Amino acid sequence: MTENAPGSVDLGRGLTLPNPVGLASGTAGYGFELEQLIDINRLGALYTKGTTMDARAGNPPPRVAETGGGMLNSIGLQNPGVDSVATTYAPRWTGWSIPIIVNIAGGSVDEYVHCVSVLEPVSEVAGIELNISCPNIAQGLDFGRDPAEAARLVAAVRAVTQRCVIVKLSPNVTDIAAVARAVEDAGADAVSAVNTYIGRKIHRATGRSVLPLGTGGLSGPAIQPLALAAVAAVCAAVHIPVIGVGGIIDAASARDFLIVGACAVQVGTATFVNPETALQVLDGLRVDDY
Amino acid sequence: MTENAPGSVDLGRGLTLPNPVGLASGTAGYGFELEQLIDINRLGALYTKGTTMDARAGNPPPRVAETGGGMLNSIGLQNPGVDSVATTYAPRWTGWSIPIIVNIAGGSVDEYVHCVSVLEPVSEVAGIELNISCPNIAQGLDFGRDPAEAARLVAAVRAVTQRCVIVKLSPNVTDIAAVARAVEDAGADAVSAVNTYIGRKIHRATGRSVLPLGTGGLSGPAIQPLALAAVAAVCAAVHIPVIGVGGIIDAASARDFLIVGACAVQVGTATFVNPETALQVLDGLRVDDY
Amino acid sequence: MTADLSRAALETGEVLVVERLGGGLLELVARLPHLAANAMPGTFAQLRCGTSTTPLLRRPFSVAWTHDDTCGFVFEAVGAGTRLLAALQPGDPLDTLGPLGNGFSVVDSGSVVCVSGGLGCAPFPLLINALRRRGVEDILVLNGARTATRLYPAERFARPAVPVVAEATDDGTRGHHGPVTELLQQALSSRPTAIYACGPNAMLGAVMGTLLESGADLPPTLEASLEAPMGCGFGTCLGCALPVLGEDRVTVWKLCCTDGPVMPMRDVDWDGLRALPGADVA
Amino acid sequence: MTADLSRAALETGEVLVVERLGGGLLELVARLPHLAANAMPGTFAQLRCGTSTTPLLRRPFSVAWTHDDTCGFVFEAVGAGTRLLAALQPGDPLDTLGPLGNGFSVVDSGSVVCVSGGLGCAPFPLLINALRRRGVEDILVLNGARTATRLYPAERFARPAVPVVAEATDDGTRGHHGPVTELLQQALSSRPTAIYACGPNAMLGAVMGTLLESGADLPPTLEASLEAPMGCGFGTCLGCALPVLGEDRVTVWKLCCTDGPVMPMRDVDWDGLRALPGADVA
Ligand SMILES: Cc1cc2nc3c(=O)[nH]c(=O)nc-3n(C[C@H](O)[C@H](O)[C@H](O)COP(=O)(O)OP(=O)(O)OC[C@H]3O[C@@H](n4cnc5c(N)ncnc54)[C@H](O)[C@@H]3O)c2cc1C
Ligand SMILES: Cc1cc2nc3c(=O)[nH]c(=O)nc-3n(C[C@H](O)[C@H](O)[C@H](O)COP(=O)(O)OP(=O)(O)OC[C@H]3O[C@@H](n4cnc5c(N)ncnc54)[C@H](O)[C@@H]3O)c2cc1C
Ligand SMILES: Cc1cc2nc3c(=O)[nH]c(=O)nc-3n(C[C@H](O)[C@H](O)[C@H](O)COP(=O)(O)O)c2cc1C
Ligand SMILES: Cc1cc2nc3c(=O)[nH]c(=O)nc-3n(C[C@H](O)[C@H](O)[C@H](O)COP(=O)(O)O)c2cc1C
Ligand code: FES
Ligand code: FES
Repeated sequence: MTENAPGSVDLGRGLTLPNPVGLASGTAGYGFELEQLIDINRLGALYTKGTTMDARAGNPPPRVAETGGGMLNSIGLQNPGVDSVATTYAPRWTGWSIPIIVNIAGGSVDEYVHCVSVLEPVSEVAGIELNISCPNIAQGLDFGRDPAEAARLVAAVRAVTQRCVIVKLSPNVTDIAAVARAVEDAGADAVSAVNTYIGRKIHRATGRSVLPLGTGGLSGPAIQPLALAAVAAVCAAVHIPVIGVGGIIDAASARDFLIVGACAVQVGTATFVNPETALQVLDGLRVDDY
Repeated sequence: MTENAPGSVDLGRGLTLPNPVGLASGTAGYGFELEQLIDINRLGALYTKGTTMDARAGNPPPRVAETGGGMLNSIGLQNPGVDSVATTYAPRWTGWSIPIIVNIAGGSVDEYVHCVSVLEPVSEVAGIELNISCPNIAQGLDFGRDPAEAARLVAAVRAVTQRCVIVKLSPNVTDIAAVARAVEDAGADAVSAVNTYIGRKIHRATGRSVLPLGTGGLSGPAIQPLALAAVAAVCAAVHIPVIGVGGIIDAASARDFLIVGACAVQVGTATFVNPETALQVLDGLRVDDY
Repeated sequence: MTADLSRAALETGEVLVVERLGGGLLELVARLPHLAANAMPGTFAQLRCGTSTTPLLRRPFSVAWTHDDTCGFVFEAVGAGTRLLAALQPGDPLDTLGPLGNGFSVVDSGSVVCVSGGLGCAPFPLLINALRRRGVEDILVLNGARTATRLYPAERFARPAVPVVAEATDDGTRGHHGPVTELLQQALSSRPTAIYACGPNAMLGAVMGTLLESGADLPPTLEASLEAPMGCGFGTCLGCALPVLGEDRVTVWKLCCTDGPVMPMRDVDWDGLRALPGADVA
Repeated sequence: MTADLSRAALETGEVLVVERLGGGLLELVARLPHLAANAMPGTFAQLRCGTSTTPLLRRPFSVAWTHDDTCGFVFEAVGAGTRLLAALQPGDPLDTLGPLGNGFSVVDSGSVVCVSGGLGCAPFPLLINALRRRGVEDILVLNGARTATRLYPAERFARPAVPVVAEATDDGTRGHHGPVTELLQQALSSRPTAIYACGPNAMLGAVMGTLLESGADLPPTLEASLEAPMGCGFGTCLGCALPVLGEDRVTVWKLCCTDGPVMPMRDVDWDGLRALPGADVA
């Protein structure tokens, strides 16, 4: 490791990431695929696929559609449910040095609280990321688009966990800084921003929306300048650590987030294009540069 | 003209566009440059550069910065002021068959009202587009981000003009449909959506924001799926005509907006890349296709 | 439940040639030692098309054949990605990730029918080669396309000994005039013990329909290589869902990239698949 | 107040060659009859780099020279756009918009000094050719670059008769060891009647500084070709603002693309320009 390599990141409540570069939720599953393709344990964190109280089958296909410099997805939170994650997946993480942060989603405060409670005794789980911003399920955005609702959710979760709670913010709002401040006040240890932007694609041959729900979430390099503006606004608004995510494809585009004040980053869609992107980002970052 | 070519578009209050394809505000000046480059009079409308009560020098450079599939701008509404437009520019439009729709911006209700009043007797002006969504001047977004404020502005303008008033909506909001409904109720004849998205770019060599105000407005193909989702939401919310704008580069990407319910479109950034884009869009659209 | 990705790797190879086969069919040959050594019949590689972020995602292509350290891919320039592949010049780099997915179960005896629709020809040279190496000689290829020039040339399905290839075209310009499923109907009389199919999902559904309508017993080996738009190709995006009949014949989503692309045709929910809007085309 | 764009046109030409001049300098030659017939010294063309939407915008390049129906451009591969131009092959299309902007006022007598910094060499061959056609023979080129291999070759500044070229390099690998402004200082003793300058904006500011510090009268013709990031190149985006001293010496914004790129050096607000963050580099 060079002297100039990025060091560890303290997110609070005992969660210290070995380095700032993580794999974004929904783009790395629960790690078992990427572990076969890359040296996953060199990375700073793995944020799991959004996990819900009950198993979910997800949306009908097509679930992904490419756009200029980006992709739309409408996965619909396909996941095995929090119990399977706790009992079947977690044991497989034993011995991994990469911190596993479980991303939680739900339709009600109770669902979130239940999930976090189930994971509380699971030692392989390093932290919780609350996804209050998934545009691809009914009610998936309600919490993320209203500061008061977001705060209510965070306070309820705060009451049941000693773990570091990261709140993943939606960019589909008038004032992301207001939501960030609300969750900070409600007890969030950190925030991550941003989730995907609501987008639509029309099938050129049929004239109908490609995605079955009409809209999906836009990710990838096309959103990087938007995510960067949102993260800068969040960093200016809160005192807790901010994790930047959105359109990162290389060390330079990751560094942008660190420059505007984020303490860590997540690589999402770019992993699909090149599973080694996060490692390349890590190897390309120099602490002197930001 | 083929039988299948797009016909005229009635925006209300006597404003009928000869066809649905216009040049977006801020990307065609006041028409005098493009008139030398393309057969501008074949197009459906020219939306002028945002015009304010007093002349404005605009922001310091750099004012534009390229991003993946898009560009950020921070022009800061450089314009000669509404009086110059009325007295010096308007006479030069005499004899043009393309409808000229003057885009108006301002920092207060009074400024907007003043501008619209000055233009009311100017016969070369075909309509008014109220820009309540410019992210590049102080307060440029206040009206566009709050339905009540937007409605207050539109009602005041409505009181001083018989002309067709199109309200240009900001996409940087939680609920664009709510703003659209508010301006419809306040008397807007039509809405256009969307203006640019707030974005940021970091200068790779200096580590500072490229644009002097930090952020700018993102336009170009990168935003097309986002604009399309926003326009679809607006079309579902209002009964007045909707004009779609954002990332159009060809007839196919324009048709997407007509499919989701827009009655007309505006071509912006793509004109910079190819001044003939709007004409190519017009020639490529077939009414049977949407 | 988790895919076996142990043989998949990133590999940047060198383009040797992009051959025009006529009618728009293209055969891309590249030096890709890892892929050539590890590809199994029916597996695919994710190819990067161009170097810009538009198009962004890799595109999946079956490994058509391997020879020493080279691999062949067969495709047509249908959209942005394939147009960029078509423009590759000898010496250009080719950025690949593979092999990915589960391939065909290669039988070692019996009589085999391969049903190809359009670009569905792609996986068959590698499959036929593997079948032959296991001693299977009774191989019939049913090759259908819209028109004669779009038929993958018979002699390319296997080298040096060309297999029996019966051809069908929608417009009757070569071989049987009609869909390839009509050839299949005839071929069923010889009671094949393995049927492998590849082509657009709709054509695969028609193959299954033909088999069921024939009333004959389904062959013990009955597999198809399916298509779905892919985000990653290696099981992490969950984007490539296909409807499959689960334990109790209830439909569940399986991933084309890691549960497939080759699936037992008995397991696919063909009605569910037909009801879905088509794969995304630009 | 409105630009004269009457000669500008979209034209897709054909690349004839991209010549490597060493040190990273490239000369792109393309058949572009309209541009060749209409380009004036100091005007530029907006070149489309690649066909994808990334990079999106055209890039401005001075027309370096014209010959019959061909044009030359001189550049270096510094970013995404110029890398794509560097990769062009003979026969490839080149999508251009031009000529754009106001060029140099070509004097018809007196002694002329051309000051070039780096890629600032680009407009001079066309200018020198025009000067010669007007009978001006007393032309001195001061050519500065970081290092010897990055100096545009002297013999390319004018054909067939090479003008007098004095060279300077920052590292002393050829010619004067030091900035090109030191050569200018010496050249001022011969009291040139026209000075034309082109190079990075900072270098142009240094040229103006040298002239003012010298105490000599400024020559009657004193012009520089400036740079600004451009959205359109034809006056509609208002993106390419440069600080210029207005009537009452108050700074106003002028457009590089239509008020320039060539501007009288007396009019530029050099202090204002220096205070601005540099042009955007990726
Ligand atoms: C496992 C697998 C193997 C394949 N093997 C071959 C092969 O050997 N030869 C061949 O010609 N084609 C093959 N295809 C289809 C091939 O991937 C598409 O033709 C290709 O992605 C089109 O890309 P494009 O950019 O040219 O088209 P576009 O239509 O511009 O692509 C737009 C988007 O749609 C997706 N897409 C478009 N068509 C298809 C399709 N038919 N299936 C899945 N996604 C699609 C693309 O991946 C991309 O994300 C295979 C598909 C799969 C899933
Ligand atoms: C009127 C004019 C004439 C020019 N003539 C020449 C010439 O003859 N030869 C030559 O080598 N260069 C010339 N330049 C500079 C040239 O346009 C840039 O080098 C080029 O745009 C870089 O593009 P890129 O994609 O390779 O770099 P990137 O840095 O990736 O470009 C990113 C963005 O920054 C802009 N940009 C980057 N550098 C410059 C610059 N120096 N000036 C203006 N915008 C810039 C690009 O246009 C683009 O929008 C000229 C510039 C202007 C304004
Ligand atoms: C296919 C896909 C699935 C995703 N699923 C989730 C999820 O389950 N939970 C979540 O919080 N974010 C999810 N995201 C959002 C990403 O974590 C990330 O915030 C977003 O994609 C922007 O980053 P990127 O541009 O680097 O991809 C998903 C993104 C993609 C592309
Ligand atoms: C350089 C530039 C200047 C603009 N100026 C204005 C303006 O003055 N008023 C306005 O309403 N919109 C303005 N816009 C927004 C465009 O009209 C349009 O809404 C936006 O660019 C999205 O469309 P596009 O992606 O086709 O460019 C400007 C856009 C650009 C790129
Ligand atoms: S393509 Fe990503 S899971 Fe199959
Ligand atoms: S580059 Fe658009 S006005 Fe000059």
